[in-house]
Amino acid sequence: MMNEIAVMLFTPLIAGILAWIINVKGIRETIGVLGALVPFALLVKEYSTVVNNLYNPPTYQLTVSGFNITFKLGTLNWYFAAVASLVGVAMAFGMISTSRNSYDWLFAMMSYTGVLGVFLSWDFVSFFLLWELMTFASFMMVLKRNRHESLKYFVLSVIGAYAMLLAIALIYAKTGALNFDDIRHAMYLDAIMGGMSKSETILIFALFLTAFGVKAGAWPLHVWAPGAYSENDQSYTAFFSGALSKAGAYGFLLLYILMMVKLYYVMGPFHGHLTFAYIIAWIGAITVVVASFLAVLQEDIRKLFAYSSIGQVGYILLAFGVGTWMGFAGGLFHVLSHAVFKGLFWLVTAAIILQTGKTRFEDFGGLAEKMPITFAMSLIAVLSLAGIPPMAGFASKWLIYEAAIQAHMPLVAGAIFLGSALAFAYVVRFLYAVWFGQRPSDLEDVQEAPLPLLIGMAILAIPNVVFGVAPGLVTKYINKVLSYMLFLFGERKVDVSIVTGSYYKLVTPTGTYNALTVTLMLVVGLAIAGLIYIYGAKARRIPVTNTYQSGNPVTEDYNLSIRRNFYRPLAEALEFWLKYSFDRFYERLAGIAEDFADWLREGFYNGNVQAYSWYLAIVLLILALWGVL
Amino acid sequence: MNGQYASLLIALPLISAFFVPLIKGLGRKAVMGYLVLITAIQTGIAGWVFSEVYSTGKPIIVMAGGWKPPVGINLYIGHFAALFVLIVAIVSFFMAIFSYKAVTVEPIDKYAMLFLLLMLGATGMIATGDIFNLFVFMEITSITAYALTAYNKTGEAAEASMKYIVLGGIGSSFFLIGVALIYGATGTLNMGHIAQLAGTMNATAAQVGLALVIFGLAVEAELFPLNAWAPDAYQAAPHPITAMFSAFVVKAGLYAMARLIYILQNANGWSDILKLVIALATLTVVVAEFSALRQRDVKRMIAYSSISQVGMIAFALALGTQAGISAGVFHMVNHAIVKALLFLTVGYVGITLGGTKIENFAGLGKRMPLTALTLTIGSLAAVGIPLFNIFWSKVRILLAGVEAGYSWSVALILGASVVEAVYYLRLIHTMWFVGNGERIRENFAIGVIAIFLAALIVVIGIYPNDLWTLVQKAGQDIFNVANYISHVPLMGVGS
Amino acid sequence: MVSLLKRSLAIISILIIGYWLAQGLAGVPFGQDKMLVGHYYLQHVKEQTGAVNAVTAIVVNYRGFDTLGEVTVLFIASTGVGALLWRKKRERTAKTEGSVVLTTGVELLFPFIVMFGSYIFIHGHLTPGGGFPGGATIATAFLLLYMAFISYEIPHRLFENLEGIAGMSYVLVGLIGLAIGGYFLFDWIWQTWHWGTSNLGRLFSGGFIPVIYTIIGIKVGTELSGIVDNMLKEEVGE
Amino acid sequence: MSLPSISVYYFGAISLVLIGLYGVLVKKNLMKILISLSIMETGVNLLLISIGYVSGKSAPILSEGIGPAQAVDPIPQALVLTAIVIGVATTALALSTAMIIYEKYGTLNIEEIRRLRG
Amino acid sequence: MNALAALGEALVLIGTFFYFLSALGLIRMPDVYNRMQTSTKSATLGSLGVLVGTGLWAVGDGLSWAWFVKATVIAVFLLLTNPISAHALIRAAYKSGIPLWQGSVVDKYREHIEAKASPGAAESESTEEGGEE
Amino acid sequence: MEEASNVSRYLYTLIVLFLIWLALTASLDPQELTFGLILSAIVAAITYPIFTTRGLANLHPKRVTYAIAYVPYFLWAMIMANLDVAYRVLHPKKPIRPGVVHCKTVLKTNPGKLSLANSITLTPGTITLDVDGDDYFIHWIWVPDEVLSAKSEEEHVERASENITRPFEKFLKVIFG
Amino acid sequence: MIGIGVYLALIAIATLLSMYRFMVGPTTPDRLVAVDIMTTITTGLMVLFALYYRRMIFLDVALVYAILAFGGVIAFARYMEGGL
Ligand code: NA
Ligand code: NA
Repeated sequence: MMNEIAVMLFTPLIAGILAWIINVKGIRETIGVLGALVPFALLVKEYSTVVNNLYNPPTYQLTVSGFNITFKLGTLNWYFAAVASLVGVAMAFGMISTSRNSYDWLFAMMSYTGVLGVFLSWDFVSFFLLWELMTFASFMMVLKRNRHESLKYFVLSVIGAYAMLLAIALIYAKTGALNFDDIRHAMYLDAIMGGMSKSETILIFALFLTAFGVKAGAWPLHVWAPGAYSENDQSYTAFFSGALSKAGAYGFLLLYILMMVKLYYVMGPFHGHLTFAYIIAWIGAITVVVASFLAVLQEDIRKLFAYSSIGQVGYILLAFGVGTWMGFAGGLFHVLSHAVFKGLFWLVTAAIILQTGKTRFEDFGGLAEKMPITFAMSLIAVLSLAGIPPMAGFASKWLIYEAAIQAHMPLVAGAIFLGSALAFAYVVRFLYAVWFGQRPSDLEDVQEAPLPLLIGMAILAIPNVVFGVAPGLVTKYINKVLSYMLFLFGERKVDVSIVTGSYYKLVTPTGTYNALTVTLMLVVGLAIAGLIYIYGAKARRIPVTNTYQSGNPVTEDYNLSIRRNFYRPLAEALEFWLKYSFDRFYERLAGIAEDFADWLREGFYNGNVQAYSWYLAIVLLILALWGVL
Repeated sequence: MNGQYASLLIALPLISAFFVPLIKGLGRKAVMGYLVLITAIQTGIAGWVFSEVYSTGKPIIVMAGGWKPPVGINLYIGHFAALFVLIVAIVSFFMAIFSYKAVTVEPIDKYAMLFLLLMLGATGMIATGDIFNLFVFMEITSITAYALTAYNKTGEAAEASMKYIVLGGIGSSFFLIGVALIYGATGTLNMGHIAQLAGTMNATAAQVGLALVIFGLAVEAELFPLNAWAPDAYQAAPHPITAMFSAFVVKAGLYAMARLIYILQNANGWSDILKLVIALATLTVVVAEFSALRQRDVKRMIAYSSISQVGMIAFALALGTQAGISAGVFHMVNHAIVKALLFLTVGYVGITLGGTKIENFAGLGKRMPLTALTLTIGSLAAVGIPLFNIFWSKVRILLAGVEAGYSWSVALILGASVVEAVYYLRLIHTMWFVGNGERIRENFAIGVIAIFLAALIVVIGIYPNDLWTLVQKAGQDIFNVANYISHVPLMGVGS
Repeated sequence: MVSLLKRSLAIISILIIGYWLAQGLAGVPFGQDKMLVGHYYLQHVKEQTGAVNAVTAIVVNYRGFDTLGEVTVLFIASTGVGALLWRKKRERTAKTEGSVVLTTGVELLFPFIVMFGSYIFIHGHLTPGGGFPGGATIATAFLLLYMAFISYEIPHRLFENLEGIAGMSYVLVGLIGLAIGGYFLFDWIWQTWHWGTSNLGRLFSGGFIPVIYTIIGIKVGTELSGIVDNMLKEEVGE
Repeated sequence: MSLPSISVYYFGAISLVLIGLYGVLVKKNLMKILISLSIMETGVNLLLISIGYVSGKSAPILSEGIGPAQAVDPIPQALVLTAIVIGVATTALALSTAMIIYEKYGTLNIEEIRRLRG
Repeated sequence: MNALAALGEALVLIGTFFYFLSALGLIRMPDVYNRMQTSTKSATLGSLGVLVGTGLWAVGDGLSWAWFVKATVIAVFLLLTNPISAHALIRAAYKSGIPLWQGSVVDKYREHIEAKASPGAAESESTEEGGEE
Repeated sequence: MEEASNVSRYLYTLIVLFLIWLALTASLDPQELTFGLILSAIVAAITYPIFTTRGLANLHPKRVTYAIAYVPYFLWAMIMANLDVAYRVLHPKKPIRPGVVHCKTVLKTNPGKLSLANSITLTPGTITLDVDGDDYFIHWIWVPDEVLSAKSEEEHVERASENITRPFEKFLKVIFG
Repeated sequence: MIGIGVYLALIAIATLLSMYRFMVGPTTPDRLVAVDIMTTITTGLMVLFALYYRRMIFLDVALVYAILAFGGVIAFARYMEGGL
């Protein structure tokens, strides 16, 4: 049993290294896919063990550098790991088509191991180590393609890593523990005894917020994400955005598990909510709104989905921040749905870029005829993302919405609503601008996406539909996760059942969602629409360009169409807010740091030995004053 | 074999240095080969001493002249000294090989002598158990360092050496005043004896003496703002010597500082001094990292990086806890390996491509792939990337620092480490993603050393357990003063 | 203006530092007997080392390691100066010859000074002398030769070899101690051979002190002369 | 805060040290700085010697009627011998360095000897 | 206290007086050449007195004759070296271009140096002088 | 001025050095004597080539006698010189009339010239400024009228030499000549 | 016995005067002459101290000092004369 955790963890890494060393086309890809499949298969195999040993999960321990390292496969860990490996498998298939070098395989598989490791770790040493491995590998993926973006990602990651390290150090200093169980116990005791001061607790909280926030791409630490997601192999981005960024979300859950009581004792309640959770919820809400607005304004499909990803992870944070069981349930469900629909989106994007070489809206049009399967996949993704039943995305969003309403957080709920509206706005544009309308002449020869990529898409498309139609499959398992979490919070072995109902029907205290009914209605509706389309009056074909100018005269530089500057009026309306870019703020900060560095270097090490002697004299003087006074 | 034979650690480099004039007529190759041979033998002796100390678990006390301390001077080769003397010897051995390629400036016989004496000085500083003898070995080390800094005889080299001399001179003068005060207050110079008597010292004399001794050593240990000489000296010295400076010369100063701090822990004003060292060490890290950020000369950049790491070690050593010292020693070992590798590779690039400016490193991944790879491993390790050795010691230092209540220092150090990550990344990027060039045949011996060091970095990074166990013993050696005193065979003197 | 400010700051600083040092020194009052190990030396120096001069006994015997280091320091200086001032071709810098008064005076004084230098280092265990002042005295003799004659140069190879051999001899004497007595720098002449025990206070006593001082004297003499030689030469074109 | 009462020897020694330090801090000429360093060293040596002095006692050479009870502390004297030699060595090396600097820079003004900086 | 000691002490007194005189000359004389004239001689004789006097005094006080011998050795050394250093110093002063005191009446050395510096010119100059006579 | 044999020169140096040793140690302890002899032998071997040219001939009884006799003569001159100094220094008007005069010597050997120069330096009002071959240039604190009034160079040299070098030369000629 | 005070006083005055000349100069040879005189006086002083402490061994120190001082003065003189 124990070895299986190790095998599951390190197979991708070893496969990546082998692929890198062997580097023969075909073998490389085979090894990679096998390496991606093994953890998934093992996780599937372990499912029953995990579920049956809810309160005594499989554990794996070893000692490194005097630290005891623990891996655990609780229901929570299994859930995240399973989602990650599902996306990992899809990524591997996608990469067969999109990536043609061993470098990518090495680091993609390395980050796969890192992500799995983060989810399975049950102590801060292995957690941090694998966190760093994951960061490093993903950084290498960005570095290969864009230096500037990689630097941004690198710096923010390093800041996050060091913030986490400091937080871990503080916890270790106060509790002497690095194992999650030990920390949990110690923090629980500490909450009662009050050993750790208020400021220290808040500092730890803030540090973790920074560390996890960076990885999750939470506002205002999101600035690395658009570049890193878009300047990458898009198959890998499916994993990056779909699985890797979940590590940040997972970190927030960890925060609850490790120190909820302590944080509550220290920070207290705020209008009936946990203050610390409220902060998380708001970070999530702001992230949703900001990222969704920015996504709407993008002209590049990669950028669009990058911002969209940020916004969707914001939903998860928001859900976790609600701090109720319902919130957790919604957040956890959204982890899955976001992974599958955003993963799918990125694979679709990968296919589009692979086949057309273009990334900007203005260069697309009418691809639905050329890449029908890809189009179908993207339709599923669009529906899911936009939160249209009966896709997985709807189920999770619905749960989150319910949670926010239940928790009496109308503003947060408003953010969800606004986010959904904006999401609708940008996916509609994507749907139309890319797939419909006039096809630019240079896209006439576009072929359907290659098979491996299509397989990858299918791997992600199927759960979108299955878990959309039968969300109960997920919620049933999520109940087990919540039970485990409850056990972790309070050592109580009680089966939690937050979302009830059947496989096709979700029942919460405030509402019911019957996916089956909705599906049936949708099928009927689509059938009617199809009949109308086929037998209805033929519409006159008009050019899609120059049809929409928002009341402005048409000029060369004020030329709006669905393919170009479609949402420019919105941008103009938001002009005041867009001036404040954290991206630019950080760049300026970096500039100031560099200027400071030069000033310090030139000023202190000024080359004059007499000045240097003065430094010595000043230290002596300080010593003297210290002694004299 | 009799433990007294550990005195060969001192005797061998000395007699070998004195022998050089007699073989200088045989030419450059002979002298360089001789240098390699002697450092190899020294490594052997150090290895024997190391295994002796670690297998018996007891320090070797070398009593010069057969006099028991405090009447005679003793060497105290405990767990720390045994470990570090070995490191000194190994690094010297590697750098002797490197010198064969790297040092062409005449007079080579003088270079060999100074090289051996630099090794001797650091060995003595680490091994000695007498505070004035420490001063002597410190001067041997620093005067050799002055000479070697200026060895290239360029204006810059002389300038760097001059700065080193002036600052080192002030430092050693005040150190000696401190020694005089401590001697005046205790009547003895033996460290164990001083530790015994520290509590009975006159309070003001102890306070001033302690402060001055630490001040003097802090100059050698490159603590801000007493380290202004260091970047110049590192930059100007011949490449192998720079590696030695960073790998063990500064470590000897750090160790001496730590040793004296704990020896005098019963002295008046002790905790104040500790706080001051912590403050200076933190500033050292911050200032050095920022100074390295926009540095165009890679050798100088790594020099600043070295200073910052040294600041981190000083921070750990001054925490006043067992955990801190063990972490500090751990970092000393790791840093020695990493900086030896970095200066070796950077120096090799310098002599092969005509300089150590960042421009020289463009396209290095294509021109000298092995050098570039090992340099990359060293850089990643220096940044503290997990699975490389420095990560573990850095984590240990941070844990110990926060545990000792210096969270803000740790936060500052971490903040500065972000800067470090950036400039190393720039270097790595330049090597692999900027520029192009002809493939150059890389030197075999240097390649082997570089690979060995890089492998060591990775092996320790992946499996740090054994080293950690080892350095904990070494840390114990510094921290547990009662134990130290009990091992020094002090004879009763006085009425 | 800046200079004035700098001076004032310097003065204020050194006054404060001085005050602090004085405070510390007040803790070890002048003229008081602060000896601990010192008493031991004074009481046992004669029987344990055969030296009358306690300082010498400490320098060479009790704290021999320091002296070995001290010899090394001077060796480093000589080597370092040699390394730094090394040029392909060098000549003496002096342009005018000394008058006959100086040259003849130096010629006559030279043997006397060498003799006296030897006297100093050989009597180290009996008088305040020793290898270092003795060597310095001998080096002064060579310095005078340099001063008087513009083309004088020491025999370089001989001196360098002598320097090396002397240094090696010192270490060898120490190693013989290690072999015979089990300790590095062990005074085997006095403690194992008991040579000169009846001569306490006379020349042939003091164990290995006169031997080591002779070595040091030769070493210091050649080293300082070498330093002088290096300093008084400049590079000349080929 | 009262003025510490120290002997004139200590005072002289400290004064030399401080004069040396002053010189290093204000003199622009490298040679003067090196001389200042030497003055400092001299002061330190004097201080060392003074530490070992015992009122009314003689040099620790146990001849001419001086016994162990009549001698001053021999240790500082032994130390000073070493310290002096170290000082000489440092000075010799410093002078060589200064010679190279003068040769390469054509000046001994330390404000102009700063090619290495930053 | 015996005669020898008394003699010695007297010599010491005389010696120190000459020390004083030597330093006084150093102050009162107008230029470096004349300062050397007065101070060298007095300092040497003063040393002679102090050293030999001390030796005698010691012997008179019951210390060994070695005192006298050693003191005399030092005295002889000074007697030999002081004029040499005085000579070296005055030559250095002259060669480094320090002019004679304005009241000086003759400078044969300058003529000698100039004649040596340009042998031809010296030749013609001397013949010219000869011609005048 | 003929050079003596090496043996003679060596022996002479050895003897002088041993005498110096005796003076330095001021002891007749056999240990000192033994070592002194060995040391003298070694140092003499190194230094005799520059120490002497005439070797044992220096020890000719006549020379030794003159040398011994020269001591009181010279000491007397020196005491006179100092009284002269005392007069000039203490006199309120500082009676000086300095100048550099030119003398010649009959001495041929270097040791002779050295002794003469030193003797001049230590005696009344004169310091040897430079020696060039046979020419002595003397700084004189009170140049007498007779020298100043000399008509020719030869006369100047003659009168100056009469005053300055001659008194010593009669001894030194024998001792070093 | 007149007492050591008188000699010391005379020597002290002499040293101070020489020191004055050393400080004032005005030329470098002036200072050198002052140094020369001071070293000579110091040698005598050392011998006097030897007698005061009744330690003959100090006479050796005086001679070493005299030799080193002579070497130093000659070196400076030759330096003034036109370089070493
Ligand atoms: Na004189
Ligand atoms: Na003199």
